[in-house]
Amino acid sequence: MIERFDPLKGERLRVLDEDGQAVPGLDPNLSDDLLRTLYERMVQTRAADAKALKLQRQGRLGTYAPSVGHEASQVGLASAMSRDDWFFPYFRDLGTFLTLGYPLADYYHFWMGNEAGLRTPDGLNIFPISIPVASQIPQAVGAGIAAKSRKLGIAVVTTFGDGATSEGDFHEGLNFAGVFRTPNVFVCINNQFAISVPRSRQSAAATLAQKAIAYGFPGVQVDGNDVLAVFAATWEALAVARSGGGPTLIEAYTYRMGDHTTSDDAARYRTKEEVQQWERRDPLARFRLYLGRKGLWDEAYEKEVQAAASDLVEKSVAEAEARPPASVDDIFAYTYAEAPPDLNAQRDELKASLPEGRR
Amino acid sequence: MIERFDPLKGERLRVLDEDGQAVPGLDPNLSDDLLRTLYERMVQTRAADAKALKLQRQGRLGTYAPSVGHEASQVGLASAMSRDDWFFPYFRDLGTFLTLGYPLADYYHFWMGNEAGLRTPDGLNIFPISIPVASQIPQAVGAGIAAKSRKLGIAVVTTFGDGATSEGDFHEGLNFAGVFRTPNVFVCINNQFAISVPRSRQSAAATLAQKAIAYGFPGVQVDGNDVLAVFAATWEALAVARSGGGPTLIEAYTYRMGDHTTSDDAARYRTKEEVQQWERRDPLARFRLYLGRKGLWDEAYEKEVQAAASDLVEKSVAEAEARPPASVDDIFAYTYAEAPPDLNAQRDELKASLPEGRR
Amino acid sequence: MIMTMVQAINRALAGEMERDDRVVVFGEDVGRDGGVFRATDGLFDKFGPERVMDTPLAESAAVGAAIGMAALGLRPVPEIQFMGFIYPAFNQIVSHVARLRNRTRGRFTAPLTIRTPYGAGIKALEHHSESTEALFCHIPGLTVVVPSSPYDAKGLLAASIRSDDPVIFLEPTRLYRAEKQDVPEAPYDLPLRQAAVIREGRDLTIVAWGAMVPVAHEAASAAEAGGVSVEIVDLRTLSPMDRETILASVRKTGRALVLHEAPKTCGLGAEIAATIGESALLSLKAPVMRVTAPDITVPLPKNEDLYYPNTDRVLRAVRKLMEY
Amino acid sequence: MIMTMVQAINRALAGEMERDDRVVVFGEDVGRDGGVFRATDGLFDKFGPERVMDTPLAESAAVGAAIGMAALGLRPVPEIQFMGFIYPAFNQIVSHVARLRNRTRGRFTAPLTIRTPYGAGIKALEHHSESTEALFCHIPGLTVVVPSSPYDAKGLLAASIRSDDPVIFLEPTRLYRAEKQDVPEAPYDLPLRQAAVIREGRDLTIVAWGAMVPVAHEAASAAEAGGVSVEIVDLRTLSPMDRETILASVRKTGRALVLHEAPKTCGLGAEIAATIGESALLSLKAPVMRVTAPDITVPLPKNEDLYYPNTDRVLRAVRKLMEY
Ligand SMILES: Cc1ncc(C[n+]2csc(CCOP(=O)(O)OP(=O)(O)O)c2C)c(N)n1
Ligand SMILES: Cc1ncc(C[n+]2csc(CCOP(=O)(O)OP(=O)(O)O)c2C)c(N)n1
Ligand SMILES: [Mg+2]
Ligand SMILES: [Mg+2]
Repeated sequence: MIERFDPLKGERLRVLDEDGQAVPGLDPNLSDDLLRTLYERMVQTRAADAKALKLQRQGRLGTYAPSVGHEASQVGLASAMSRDDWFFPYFRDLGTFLTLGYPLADYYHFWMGNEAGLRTPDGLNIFPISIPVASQIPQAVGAGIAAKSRKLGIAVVTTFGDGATSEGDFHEGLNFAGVFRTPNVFVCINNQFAISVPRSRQSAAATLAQKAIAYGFPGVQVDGNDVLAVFAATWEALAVARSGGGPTLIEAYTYRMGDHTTSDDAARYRTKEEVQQWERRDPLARFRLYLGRKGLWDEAYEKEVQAAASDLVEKSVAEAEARPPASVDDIFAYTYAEAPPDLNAQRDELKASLPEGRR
Repeated sequence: MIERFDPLKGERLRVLDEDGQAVPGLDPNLSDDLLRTLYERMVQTRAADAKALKLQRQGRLGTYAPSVGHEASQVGLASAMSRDDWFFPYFRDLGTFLTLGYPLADYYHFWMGNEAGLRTPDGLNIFPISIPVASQIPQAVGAGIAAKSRKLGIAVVTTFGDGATSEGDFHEGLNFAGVFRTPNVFVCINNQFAISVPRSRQSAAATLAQKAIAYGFPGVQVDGNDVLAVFAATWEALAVARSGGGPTLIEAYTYRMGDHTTSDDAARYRTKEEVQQWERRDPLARFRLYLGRKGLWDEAYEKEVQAAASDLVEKSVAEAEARPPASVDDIFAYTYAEAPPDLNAQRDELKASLPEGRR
Repeated sequence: MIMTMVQAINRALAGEMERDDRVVVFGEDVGRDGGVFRATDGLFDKFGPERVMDTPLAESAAVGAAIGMAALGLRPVPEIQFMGFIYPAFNQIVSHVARLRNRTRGRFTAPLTIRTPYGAGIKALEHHSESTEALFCHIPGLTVVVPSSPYDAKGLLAASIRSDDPVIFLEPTRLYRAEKQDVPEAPYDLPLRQAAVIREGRDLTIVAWGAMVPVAHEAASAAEAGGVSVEIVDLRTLSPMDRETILASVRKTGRALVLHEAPKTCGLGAEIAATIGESALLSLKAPVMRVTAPDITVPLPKNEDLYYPNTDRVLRAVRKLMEY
Repeated sequence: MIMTMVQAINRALAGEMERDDRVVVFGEDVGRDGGVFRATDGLFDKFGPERVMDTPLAESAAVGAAIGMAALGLRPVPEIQFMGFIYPAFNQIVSHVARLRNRTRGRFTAPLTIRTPYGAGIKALEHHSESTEALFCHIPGLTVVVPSSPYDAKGLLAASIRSDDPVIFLEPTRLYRAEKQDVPEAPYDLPLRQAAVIREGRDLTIVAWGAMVPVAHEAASAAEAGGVSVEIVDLRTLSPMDRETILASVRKTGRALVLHEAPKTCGLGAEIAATIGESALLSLKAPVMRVTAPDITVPLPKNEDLYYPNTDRVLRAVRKLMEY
């Protein structure tokens, strides 16, 4: 399917039109269960995101990068993955984390300013959130090289923004992937902005998907507000990757509905009209229309889903906030496998300088 | 012309076939004078290169990266430039330097291990040789940004190898150039190897020229052993650049006839047969055939040209070797515009520790 | 005019751009957005897109491009959004910016000023609290400057931009809006390579810079109340270092404490302590003490206060030194 | 078996790859070519292209990929062709390699060994003579190792590869083929984080590592002839540093000289001098002296001998210390 959409011809893969009608021949015909799960994850993501913003305003959570608008991309790509696949995220990946089973309490815990939140639970193949833009990409490729040489039959997914495509690490990583023909799937979340810099000033390439041509493997642009399109493209790219067909670059064309982070004011660099235009393409609304057509959605179901999401969110906040703060021991213990004596001395000295309660 | 050769279709611009016959319609029809100048520069380049290798074996020159085989690419691209254009070289650029008027004595002086050789004579717009692979590319783009904003109406040329296309700096630089639509011409000297790593393991892209698609500007592959093809492509790209049309990527498809450097032994990683195949495509021999057909070449002329080249080379060696070694003052003087007192103290201390003759 | 440090920096940029039309400002979000800390606020509207350029997200290209711009006669002032994101440009800085003058024997130079916010204390995200100034001080050819007040920030930034040497100009985020000060409207510069004795004292010298200067002040006042007279040297230019001012102070007081928020090992405090040991050993009444962050990665916001030195830790060291 | 250092390194790699099939070697030209110094000679033929990988020319990707390989259970040993080309990978090293364990509270680690030839003295090209070890010593989480003999090289490299911490393994090019030594065939490791007193003496301690160790030896022998008994501490692991061994030696001799080929300011010598000043001040009969390269860029081959310390310069310093 991917091959049928040539980014050089301006073609973009879309399954659902803006009214939630599936393009004949492209609907992946997922089971009702899976469709509902997709929807529920998107709702959870939006609820958890809104909560994070609220917590930030209340001073209960630090600077935060909201995911609103990205739900279809995040949930779509993560839902296509299997449990053995690996994921190398960036910093705006709430829906991906939730879908892959990362505890929301941990996600919050990280954004509340505690390293413990980055400790992926055992059994989950999720690398920690990466803040230095694009730096996770070569790491994902290294995982792909290892997966291939160890013949694990798995794929490795990594996400990043449109801005990330300008960094050297994007290029070096994808070029390695092409040469080693690794089982990588690169998902670029093109949300039209890197903080204030619009997509058009990030690269003169007409699409980001066409950058794959530089690396000798396929690239495809998909509608990032269409969960089925993102799911379908990722699913196919994963299958190719796992079977030795090499990497794929997927550009999920979407929009950052919120500010870059809670420290940003997007009104400084973009118009209300633009935002409103994208509001009309809300990924949840569109999918709801599709579900409605299929008889899978009604008001009662919506209430149920919202309530469950709200439940999850509240429980996770409570859990995160109930955790003890990191101790001095904790901030020293993981510098080396075994701390050298000097470091232990520094730790003890620091402790001695602190009031009892803070040690 | 560039647009007529699509790298995605495997098309390569070539003016002269292997017998030195010009493809009808592509011959740039240069003046006899210019044609002879091109040839003479190529001969000089080869002679100067051979001499450097000899000096190295005699211990009179340090580790050296030979240019043999690259004469058509180097002389072709440099001959298309005008005196106001800027050049950002890499480390294998002998013919380019010679053609642009850089004193051969200085070039030798650098490779003999003295910084003074990197001091471009006033009036020449040649940045110093760059050893860290690809790092000169963003610098060239910065010059392009300045040339554009200062409306200088000039172009900026930079060269680099096939290996350089894998570095982050290649990508970041070309992407900047696309966004700022700078007057840059990027010439990739694809000589099939980065030390021992063959082109096929450097990138899975079928051509390096197609990497330009990632940056939204044209890329073209030219026969790098055909001085007229390189000249014509560079000429056109320069004209586009100077008139505000933006950057171009030129891939000069050629072969490194020598070892990577005098520390390298290419026999470890490539076959004699391969080298012999390329010997048959010698850029000088091919151009000689073309000149012969035009009645511009005969044995007498050849002798003259060789003698002149040999003259230049011997005089330049003598000049370089006659220069005094750098003094202690010299190696300290250019760290800052004005040395801080500590540094002067370090200099004086070093001098005090040295025998008279070495200060 | 009364202003914060970030405003003073903004005024310095505007002032230098007015004085000298070769000065150009660029980086991620410095244009329309005015910079994530608003340091370049208003410059885009005032000087236009050719002198205030939003760049793609690529630090190595930004610094590399600055070198090429300088070659064609501009005076580039690139911004790196946070010091934690300067590392992708490290190769350009170390292999080119620092040594261009030397490797071309003066034919080409890199009169550029790389501005970057640095340091902990604003509860920012991971990688947003770096203070690795010592790395740059180890590289010959670079000048490293850190202001500790709005007045100094304006004058030192102007001097940096006017300097013919490349400058790494580090702006302590914690002080961006911490304190206001009267700052002259007209452009002025302050000498580089000169430390300032910003508080005179008899018993002990504290050497500090950036966000540690207010901590030194607080500690000095508290110590004074306890009868210990503290002198403070604000380094201002970290490299090349004004060793004479440090040594003169320590020769007078006989005791020295270096205060920095970078990890201890191989921090700039080591160089200062070594310098004092080398040239003022016989004046020392006690070992030079270093009060620094421990040798760990900066903790995330919840625990960053455990990381950088505070007044308490300085006072403990002062007591130790006095009791030695 | 009698062998050079580069052969010992080759044997260490082969030995570890045999012992542990998770060990993989990769980098520019390490495969078919066997590395530009032949350090990986024969490994490609022996272990095949999946364990000995020629990579594209991209240092950041090589180090970044190593992190991902480690996540999937490999023990990566990337080679950076020369230390002067490690800077493009600096971001991966500082922002990720060094802190992966800490930022994931131990869930993920980076048990990788980055090998790179370093230092001046072989009349190599520009950027091929770097010795910026101090930069890495300032980064918490990294282990920095430098051997000074074939025997140590083999044992320390094996230990580095076996270590669960990331190691920057610096190989002094000047010693690659300078001296041969009897090195056991069987794999063995030497303890990291332990300096070695490689020559005992009474009057003065020289702390050195890598290519400066032979210089220290020569100077010590010459000094001995002049009646000065010199002890030499070979640091071997530069970070975390074995301060105890240094301090014990200096407490005994009362005089210390640090010898390194990196520029003086903020070099590792500063840290060592500061440490001695902090913890052995009262044992000192003279200031700690640093004999180092000056604060300039390494000159091109014609003048590199002016750069790094030689026996003469060390002896001058020894005399100064003894006469203090
Ligand atoms: C190397 C690096 N440079 C700069 C930053 C600061 N920064 C954080 S996010 C961001 C923009 C990222 O844009 P994009 O990649 O499009 O992702 P988005 O935030 O839009 O999801 C910048 C410049 C960083 N985190 N890392
Ligand atoms: C950043 C960097 N990494 C490694 C090297 C070592 N090195 C020097 S030349 C070279 C290969 C360059 O190949 P290519 O770009 O194709 O140019 P060529 O030598 O073939 O002309 C390498 C790896 C370097 N100089 N710079
Ligand atoms: Mg974006
Ligand atoms: Mg090549």
